[in-house]
Amino acid sequence: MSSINTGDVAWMLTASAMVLLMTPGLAFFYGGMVKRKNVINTMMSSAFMIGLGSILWVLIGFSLSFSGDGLFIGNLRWIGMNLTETVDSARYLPNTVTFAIFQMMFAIITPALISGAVAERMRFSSLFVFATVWMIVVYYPLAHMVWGGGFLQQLGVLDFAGGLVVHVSSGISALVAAIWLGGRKNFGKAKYHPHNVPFVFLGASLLWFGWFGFNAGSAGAANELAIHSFITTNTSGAAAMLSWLLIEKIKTGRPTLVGLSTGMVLGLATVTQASGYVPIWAALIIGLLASPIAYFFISVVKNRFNYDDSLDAFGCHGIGGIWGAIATGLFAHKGFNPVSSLDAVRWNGLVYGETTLFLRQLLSIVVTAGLAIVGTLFALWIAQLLTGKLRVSARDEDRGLDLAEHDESAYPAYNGLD
Amino acid sequence: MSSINTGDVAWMLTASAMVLLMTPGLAFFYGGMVKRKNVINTMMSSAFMIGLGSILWVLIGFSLSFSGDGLFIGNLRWIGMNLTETVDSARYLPNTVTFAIFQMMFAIITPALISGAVAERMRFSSLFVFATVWMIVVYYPLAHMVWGGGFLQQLGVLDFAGGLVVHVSSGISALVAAIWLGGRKNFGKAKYHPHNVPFVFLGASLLWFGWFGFNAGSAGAANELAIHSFITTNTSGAAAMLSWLLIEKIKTGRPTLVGLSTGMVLGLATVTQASGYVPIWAALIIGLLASPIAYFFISVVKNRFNYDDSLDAFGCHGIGGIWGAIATGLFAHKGFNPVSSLDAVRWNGLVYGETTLFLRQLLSIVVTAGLAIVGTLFALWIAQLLTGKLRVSARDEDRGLDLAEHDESAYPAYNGLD
Amino acid sequence: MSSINTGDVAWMLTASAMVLLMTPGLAFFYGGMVKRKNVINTMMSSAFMIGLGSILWVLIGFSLSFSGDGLFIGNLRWIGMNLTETVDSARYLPNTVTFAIFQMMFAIITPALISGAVAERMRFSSLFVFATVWMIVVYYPLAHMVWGGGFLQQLGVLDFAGGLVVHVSSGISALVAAIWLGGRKNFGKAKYHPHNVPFVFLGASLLWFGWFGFNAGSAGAANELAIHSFITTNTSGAAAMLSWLLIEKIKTGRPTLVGLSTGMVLGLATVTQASGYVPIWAALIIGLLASPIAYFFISVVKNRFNYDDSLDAFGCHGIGGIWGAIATGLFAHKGFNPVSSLDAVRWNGLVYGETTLFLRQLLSIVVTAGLAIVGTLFALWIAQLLTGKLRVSARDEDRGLDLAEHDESAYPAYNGLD
Amino acid sequence: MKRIEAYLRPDMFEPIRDALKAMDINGLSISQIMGCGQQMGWKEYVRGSEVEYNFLPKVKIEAIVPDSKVESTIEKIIQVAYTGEVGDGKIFISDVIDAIRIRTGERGDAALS
Amino acid sequence: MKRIEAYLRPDMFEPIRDALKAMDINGLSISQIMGCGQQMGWKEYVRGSEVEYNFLPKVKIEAIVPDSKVESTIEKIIQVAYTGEVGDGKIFISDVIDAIRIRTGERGDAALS
Amino acid sequence: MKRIEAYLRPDMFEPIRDALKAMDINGLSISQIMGCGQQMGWKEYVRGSEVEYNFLPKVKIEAIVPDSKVESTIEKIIQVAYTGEVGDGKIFISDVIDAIRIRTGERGDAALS
Ligand SMILES: Nc1ncnc2c1ncn2[C@@H]1O[C@H](COP(=O)(O)OP(=O)(O)O)[C@@H](O)[C@H]1O
Ligand SMILES: Nc1ncnc2c1ncn2[C@@H]1O[C@H](COP(=O)(O)OP(=O)(O)O)[C@@H](O)[C@H]1O
Ligand SMILES: Nc1ncnc2c1ncn2[C@@H]1O[C@H](COP(=O)(O)OP(=O)(O)O)[C@@H](O)[C@H]1O
Repeated sequence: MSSINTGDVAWMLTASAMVLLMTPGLAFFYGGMVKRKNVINTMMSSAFMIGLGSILWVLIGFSLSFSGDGLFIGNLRWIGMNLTETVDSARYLPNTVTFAIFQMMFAIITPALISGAVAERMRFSSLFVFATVWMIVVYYPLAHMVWGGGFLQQLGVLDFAGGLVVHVSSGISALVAAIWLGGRKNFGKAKYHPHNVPFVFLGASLLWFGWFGFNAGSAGAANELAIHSFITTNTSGAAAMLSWLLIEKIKTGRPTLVGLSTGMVLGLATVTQASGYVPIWAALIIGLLASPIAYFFISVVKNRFNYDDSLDAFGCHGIGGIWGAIATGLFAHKGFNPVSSLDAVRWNGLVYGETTLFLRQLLSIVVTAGLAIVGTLFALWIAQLLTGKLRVSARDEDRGLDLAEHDESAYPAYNGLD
Repeated sequence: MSSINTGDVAWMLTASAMVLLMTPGLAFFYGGMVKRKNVINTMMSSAFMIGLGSILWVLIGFSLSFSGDGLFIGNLRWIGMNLTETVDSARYLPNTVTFAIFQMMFAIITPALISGAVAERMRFSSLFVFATVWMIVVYYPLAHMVWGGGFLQQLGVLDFAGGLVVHVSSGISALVAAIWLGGRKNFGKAKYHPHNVPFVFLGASLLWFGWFGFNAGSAGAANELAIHSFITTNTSGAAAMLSWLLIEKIKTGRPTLVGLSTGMVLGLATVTQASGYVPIWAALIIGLLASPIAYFFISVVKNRFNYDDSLDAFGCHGIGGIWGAIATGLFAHKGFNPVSSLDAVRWNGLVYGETTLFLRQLLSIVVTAGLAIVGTLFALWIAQLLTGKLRVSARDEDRGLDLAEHDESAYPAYNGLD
Repeated sequence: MSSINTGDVAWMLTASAMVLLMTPGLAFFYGGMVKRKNVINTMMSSAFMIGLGSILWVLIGFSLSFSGDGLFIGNLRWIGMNLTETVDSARYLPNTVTFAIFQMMFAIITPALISGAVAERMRFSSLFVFATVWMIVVYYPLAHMVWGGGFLQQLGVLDFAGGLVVHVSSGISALVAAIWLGGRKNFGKAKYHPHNVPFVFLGASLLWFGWFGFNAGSAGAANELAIHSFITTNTSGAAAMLSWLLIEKIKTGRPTLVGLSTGMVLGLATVTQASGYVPIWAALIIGLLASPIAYFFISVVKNRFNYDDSLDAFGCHGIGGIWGAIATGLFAHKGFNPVSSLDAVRWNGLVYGETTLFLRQLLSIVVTAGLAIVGTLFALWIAQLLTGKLRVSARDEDRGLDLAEHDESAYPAYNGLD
Repeated sequence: MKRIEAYLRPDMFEPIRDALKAMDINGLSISQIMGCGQQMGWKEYVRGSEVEYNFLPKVKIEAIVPDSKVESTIEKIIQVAYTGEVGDGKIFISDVIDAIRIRTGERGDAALS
Repeated sequence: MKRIEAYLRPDMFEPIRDALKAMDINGLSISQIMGCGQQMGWKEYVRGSEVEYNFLPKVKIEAIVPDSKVESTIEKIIQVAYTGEVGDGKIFISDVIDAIRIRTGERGDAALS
Repeated sequence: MKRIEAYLRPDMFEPIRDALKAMDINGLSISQIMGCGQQMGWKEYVRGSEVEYNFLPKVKIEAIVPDSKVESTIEKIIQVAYTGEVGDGKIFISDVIDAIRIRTGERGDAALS
């Protein structure tokens, strides 16, 4: 009989499937927000990562991220998921292949998040190349550093479910890519509005559902830690939804469904890093503050600095992730892991009077941001080299990327009769 | 190592996530049914409960519902989920926090169900206040009475997964609220039709998916009871779908997708209370009868009495729930719980010749209805007090609540070009 | 206490719920592809199977498929799920009722797949009768032969999760039905295009999510086999998505979202049969080849032979399933089941130099195809007998089946204002 | 015969339709447009950024009527659509040379009856 | 030059388009409308309650043609759209004063060719 | 007064609207149509099978203006919409007999101002 714990496996397989569903969720979240002429392109910019991310992961990604004990990156011994002989089954819970599957889903969604910043103008082939390179130079090393035994993990930096690896990294990269590409043709003049708000909400809902897998699954088992992470996740998402609604109520008197959906995603993104390490009351605070912080960036700072982060990939994931990393340094507390020997929290957070963790968390943000900036520029450069130019022509921006890049329209019947 | 059963935890976390997804499912089920100018408002009226319901629950709801041993309501010892010291881990399976998470999802969706009865006319802020008060005066006490050790539970009343607590309570409250608010502006003259039938079906499908968590999760474990509840749930939903299609085939010759979706939801709502207590053949009967009973109420009784239950929240959940409560009194049978000491069924149902249970089930309907009526009137009164008026103006009804209340349109591109 | 393994039950209940969600997924996958006037009909043609398939299964299907030890079909001892006394709990894992639930979901989706071939012209009542008969004469016998102890299983034919039972059988039946019915009115002249591409993608995404339940659930437990099947499933789906995108890039320069979605589904359908038996690298090959093979059939062979398989039910599931059956004969390898006594693989595949399995796999395709052809013709004949004619009139094809068959339009607001 | 085109609030769609049917106007076509007149548009906020809509959704109701019915039709429309607020809409009248009913081949006023 | 407007069944969209293209009508505009004529609407049932649709979806095909082509265009449309059943639709003809092709600045009949 | 109808590329929607508002054209209606002129359609591929679209999405901008403003309005539209490529669109001018502002009952040119 099998020696693995069936309950843990059941939970981890379920969680993996739930996280997979987040990428289509993101496709709807983003796809609903763009103009009708860019829906196909925007959705594909998330969706293709299910293909690319999975295959890259199986071929080299898992090995580069989680094998060996390098400080910065793994080695190639597990290439092609070839781990039958070499695998140390106790290292990754509940079992190495399960862990690889679960982690694969994270690798899929991370570059998809970036696509929100370059929507409505980047060429699909350039994005394809960009994502490939970015995975290798940013994601795999970062996953290794934080979770695979690399130097950030050794420093005691905490990232329960990917605040750094997923959100800060993609958020900062999104900002860099948005600036590098420049704004959309009429940026500043044209006003953008979503073409299909129910799709935005559908996407946000699938994201929320999947996020339970994302965060509670990061316990690696169906144990108290997973349970705890589940409730902190939900609490933060809920709090951020309410605080976003409140901001809108105060500022314009009119709470919106796009706002509600944005708040949901923000609260979830923010608590990701902290969810297994902080008490429930802290999750409440983290979520409540997530919306005002991000709202300020999206509605004030973005306009001031005038970069075109089309769908607020930086505004949500970058800002949310950074706040989450700081919040982990503030509120983390030992003891939420039922097995104290496995507890990753070595020092309590700043609010309990200890500074070590807090400072290392700050350091980790800097390291992540540095890697993301350099890696993104490199990946963009390669993409430009291989595909000629990164943006579609101004004419094609007008026609829409759906026709220009894919010869397909999202709802042909609504234009073209039936 | 953890002493909890990982399989049970895996199932309960999964079930909780599935139940969470039901609230967005409901948003689509309801949102697809309204006019295009009221989509945002209708979806938000369900969606905001994810935020409000979660936070209220963590702060006071779980404590009021499940702590202590009052006859009518719990106490405040677990306020803020502060249960570390006081918790009796054997009381709620598989573990208190998991139970709290699972139950939270029920508390979220219940007031969302009510919103269907007041759609297309109630102000969002009034609904917000209403829902807050309603939770405290209706939901938490009722959950306590039925599941938290209160007097209905002590009487031996059976409610496996919320027929009383969720469906009867929300259905009756919906009726009261609909009558109190009065009909939509052109009610009786205008004919209402859904603006997006695929959304209705999408919502119903997500509801079905989540309902497995709802009902089978109510076993509190991954055991034979959960399995049994799973199959009775599916059987009743399927039977009600078929019987609705049959009614339409007979009455108009034309089965519809809205009908199919309504039948699905009806069958599921109806069997909720009974799913862990009745044999499979009884679930078949329960489902088969659910559609004709509700169809009669929706198409005949509603017109006769002329109240405007916009999206049939009472017609589906109220009527379905009451039929489910009666059916439980008819068909419940001891022995579906593998652990006989945990079997909640103290007497068999009426069809087996015992009357005790049946009468107590009838009593429980009366108690639930009474509480729902009084509580709803109180909550509406408070809402009116705090927000001035409960309804939007007639002019705003014409413009649509999306613009009037949220300054947002669901599909701006279809009006406003791109 | 229960003697069943809670982890296995948790996983199997979850997997069952996930597979159920595939049928609505299919409704969106198909529904998005048809004209706006046929959306309701197309969605209902999948959706009604949740009702019909469940009830038939509980009444007779499970018994006919899995009871007794006939060579070709089961017996009626478990009629009405009446298995309390007779059940041998070790025969089906993790427990007989759970197994019955899981298998039910397969029985639901299989006839729904066929509906894609007859979309936009077959009458709903005819389809209803057809599906009923088809279940009895094709599905239940085939499930018994392959999984219930019938002669194909005894021969050592491998079908991990339904390549034969689900995909080959529905695909071939789809082809037969499409030819029998004849093409749509303007077939050959009119050009068909999807009315809502995001719905196609939504459907494909729900299918992917559910497919993890479908394939990894077919392990019957939360064990290494489930884990292995999970990763081969994902790998093949991802590979086929990429290879479809590549084909489009080469042929037209324009990768599409319909193409991406089609590739996803193809890769998943193809690996179904093999997922628990082949190494990861083989899954990669299986997926990579799935798209070119199917693309060739859909874009060249279909046009050559001029049959109107409206939504490529044969092109995807038939061709995909056949390639999967062959691939299983090529790449299957002993030893992926952790319990070697339960390993269904008796001989390795052709690439390892053994021919026995390969030949038996070929034989199984022939048997399945034969049964599907005969059974489909019989079921069509009965449907014609009972419902008069199988197709709507030419006039009704013009008006659209939504009005003609259901008196309901999918998006009335987009035609009929609000 | 004349073409009467009225650009109205979307919520006038049903009352106007009923009123005209009651007056025995035998044919009517309705389409959805965006319009701007003296009525201003509205503002929405997307994540705190203002989005202005200068155009409002309107319905355009179009009826080709014999000369004899022009004034009564106009009066009826005004009567139903009048609220006195900005946004009540406008009516335009123009000439139509001929009408043909495809089914019967009737031409001119006969095609309208 | 004249404007020919035909209000037809939605399924006539493709055949008419092909027929007109074949006759060398160089420009054409199509829009989706709701219409009522002698053809009645239909009823739907939502949860057992009747919902009446008095308006049917129609397409409006609009071509501005030189005077010389008016009759032949009308004939063609009738020929394709005729089924003899209620709902075949109507055609209206009205005057157009001038036409301009933006790209070239051509005016009058030249702009139509 | 005259009706000016311009059939333009969809992306001209915003610039034209702004230009006309700037010229003090007080009313405007816009609708979405499908059109074909000299500009050809495009091809899409659905699962490797070609689907031809002969019609392109266009916007139709419609303004009823007093005779005095006709030429200036046309010029403005041409100026904004001109790119010199096929597909720039066309403008048609026709007569309108009367206009009525429902709110005030004004008629004729007064209703347009
Ligand atoms: N001159 C015009 N040309 C074309 N359409 C117009 C014109 N004036 C008004 N409209 C249409 O009529 C609608 C109603 O105009 P509105 O602003 O309500 O008129 P009022 O000035 O009486 O308030 C506008 O939204 C527009 O669609
Ligand atoms: N007098 C009219 N004014 C405007 N549109 C009309 C008029 N008569 C008919 N129509 C349009 O033509 C369409 C076709 O009319 P229909 O009922 O098919 O004509 P018939 O009377 O020949 O059956 C209608 O749906 C409507 O859109
Ligand atoms: N004769 C016509 N009748 C009706 N609409 C026309 C006519 N000619 C052109 N159009 C409309 O004008 C649009 C623009 O035509 P287009 O092909 O861009 O003109 P050009 O010939 O200058 O390239 C067309 O798509 C169509 O909607």
